[in-house]
Amino acid sequence: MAQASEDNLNSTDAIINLQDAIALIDNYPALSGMNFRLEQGETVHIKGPNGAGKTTLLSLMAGLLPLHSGQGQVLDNDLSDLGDRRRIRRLTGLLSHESSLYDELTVFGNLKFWCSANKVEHEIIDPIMDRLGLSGRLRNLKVSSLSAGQRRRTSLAVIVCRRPRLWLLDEPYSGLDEAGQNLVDAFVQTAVTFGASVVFASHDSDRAKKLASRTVEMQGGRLKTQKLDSGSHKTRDYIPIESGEPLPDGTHSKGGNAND
Amino acid sequence: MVRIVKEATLMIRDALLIAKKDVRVEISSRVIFGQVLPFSLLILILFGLAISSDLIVTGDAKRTVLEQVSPGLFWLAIVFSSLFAVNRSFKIESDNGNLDALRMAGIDPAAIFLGKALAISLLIFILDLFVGALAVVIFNASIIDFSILGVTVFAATISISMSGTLYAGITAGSRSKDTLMPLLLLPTMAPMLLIATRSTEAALFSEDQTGWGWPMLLSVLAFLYTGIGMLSFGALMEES
Amino acid sequence: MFWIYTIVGYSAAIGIIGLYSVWLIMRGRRMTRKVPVDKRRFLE
Amino acid sequence: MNDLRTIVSVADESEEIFINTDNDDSERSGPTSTRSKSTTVFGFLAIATFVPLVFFGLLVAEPHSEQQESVKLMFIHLPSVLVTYVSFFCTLVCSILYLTKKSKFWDLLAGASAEIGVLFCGILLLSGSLWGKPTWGVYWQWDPRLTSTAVMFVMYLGYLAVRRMDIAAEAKSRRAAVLGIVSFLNVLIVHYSIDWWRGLHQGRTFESSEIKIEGWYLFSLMFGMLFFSFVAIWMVIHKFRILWLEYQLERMDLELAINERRSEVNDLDSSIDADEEELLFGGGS
Repeated sequence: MAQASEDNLNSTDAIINLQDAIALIDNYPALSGMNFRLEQGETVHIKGPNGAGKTTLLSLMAGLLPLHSGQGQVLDNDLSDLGDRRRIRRLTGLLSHESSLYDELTVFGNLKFWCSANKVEHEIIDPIMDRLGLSGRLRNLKVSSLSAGQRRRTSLAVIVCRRPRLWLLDEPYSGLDEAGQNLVDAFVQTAVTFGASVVFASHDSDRAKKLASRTVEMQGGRLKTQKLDSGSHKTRDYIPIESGEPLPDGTHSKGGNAND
Repeated sequence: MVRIVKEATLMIRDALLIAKKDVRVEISSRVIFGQVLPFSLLILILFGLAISSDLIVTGDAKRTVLEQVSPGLFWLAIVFSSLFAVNRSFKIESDNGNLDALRMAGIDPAAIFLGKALAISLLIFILDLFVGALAVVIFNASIIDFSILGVTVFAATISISMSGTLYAGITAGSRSKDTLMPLLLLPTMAPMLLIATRSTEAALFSEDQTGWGWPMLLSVLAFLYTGIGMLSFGALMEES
Repeated sequence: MFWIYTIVGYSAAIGIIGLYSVWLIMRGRRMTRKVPVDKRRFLE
Repeated sequence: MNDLRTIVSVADESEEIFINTDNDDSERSGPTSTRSKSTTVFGFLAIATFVPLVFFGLLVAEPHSEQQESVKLMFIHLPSVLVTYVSFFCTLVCSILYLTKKSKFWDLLAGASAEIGVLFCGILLLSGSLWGKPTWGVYWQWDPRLTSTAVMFVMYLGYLAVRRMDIAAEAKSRRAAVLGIVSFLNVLIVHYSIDWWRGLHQGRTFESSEIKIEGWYLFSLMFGMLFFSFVAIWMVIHKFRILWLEYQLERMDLELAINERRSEVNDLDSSIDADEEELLFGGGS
């Protein structure tokens, strides 16, 4: 790990560097050789069709998944090392499609628990709840009785409380109303000015385009290197260059099972 | 050295945090007390229906069959209920992907294990009290030695919940966990059931001259499973 | 009449061992055919 | 890649027996079964010890004064005890080695020996209760050994079920390894707790009817031990190879899946043409 991180520091200040990363979800190669680089302070929008591997990519970068093969560094930590992955998790905020909330606890109870679990002072909770419109009536309501959008905002509040260096947001706008979506944008932009970097996956292209400094398109578990003509449905005739390309020998697919 | 102490206190702090949270979830949802407790009381009553209440003579004492086997029935009821308690405890973590969130928070797997197991222990301990009270009433049992009974109930509850949490960790994330977990857990609980039953018999009938032997053995098991669980939970929780 | 138990025991044991062995051989053959030649050499 | 190298190096060191499949088949076509020189030898040895086991055990050995013919069950009962415990102990050792060395070799060997252990545990229980009926008058005694064996049987059935669990392969191997260790500990706990329980109340069942193992008994028992050991070794090697082939197949499938995944094209056509309109929304005939 030490060596990898030194190389990293010397060469660039990349926050994330993935090379030919393959990651499995229940033995299925959800990521099939992903290359990705994220510089400090960037806001990158990941787009792609359903099942392109966006969620897996975010989990991998959060340190929750092991690499099956390939290389990856996140925040100067190596993804193929378990101890490093644990460090990555603490520095990263992942807003996944699941709420990560306890349905039976109140909004405030959930925030209090997650702040304690993340070793964050409780003073931060109230201002964040205010800011996300969770104070007042909602504060002492059970999460199970919240609407999808309110839940989403509570999950977001947990991420904000953690003050992560790297924000990983999976469909941050889903279920949110116009105001909520604007709020997400505002949080992301402010976090970036305070030195955070952001990767988010979204199908809301218009909104994402405004927020993101760069857009990356995924397909089949890796980068879609060549862009299709927009608005064309005739993708059936289109064969991407990669598909005919043989696997580079012994690099990804023959890599045995992932041992750390 | 200082680092180890620091990590240990942090671990215990996290464990207590998780345990407190689980208890709070239970207070708010009342699944254990609203559903599992009535279930275990019902098991006792069904045992009463299924087993004859003829008088039998053991040694110089004359008891009903039901009274004679009441310690075993009590612990059977607790063992079955504990399956539900363990299941419930892990369901609240898996429902919304909270286990991943706990890992994201950098909580030591040993702390997750200890926290879940402590909360389950507390809940099963309260089940013990209610089920035990009903057993005393309907099986007409009389307690002779309260201290042995107390230690027995405490140690048995700890070992049941520790082993339960360990096996829930082994099957976590699998779609077949609801059926697989009891298959793994019940044979493991066989010695606990046996020892706890003997020990309770000693407290109830005090014919057994072993006295403190059984509760001590049970305490050893409780420590053993706590240790195994804390050591192995890291391997079980990672990248499931 | 005790020999009945012996005969039943022996035939059961031998039956179980025999059936399992046959199953192992059959399955081994089937699996070996499924795997390309260069991967058939075990642990190579 | 690394993993593979570890497997080979580990294999080179200790487990020569598992690797060499120098069949009669030509080099080009490769082996067509999991047979090899070593398994042929073990198979031959098994048959060679089976014949004297049946001959001496069933025909030559004289019936016991009390138990008569049923005493001859001993020649399959005691060997299956040995094989069962050795298999489960092997699972324990392999599980520990898997957790330390992280090589798939040990994981597969643990799985293979556990399955053979369960098989012989079944034979053990069966022959035990068949022996029990004429000896004790009942098929089942609540004897510590019987009870703990039954619990052990179920416990390792659970272990095998965990090995078939539907989670990520590596996590599954790791959990199976933990379970392989804990299960063996449990066997000890179950055994000693029941032993102590019965020990306090009554003498051991087996000691009441002492059988002197000597002469033809000893001779037959020796062949029983040899036969069961050779068969078990033969089975473990074959089972291991099957598991190994399954593992190879899994990896090939994964390679294929990665290739397929890479060539995935987003070809969802979002326009609905006239034919489809009729098919999807046309309603009745």
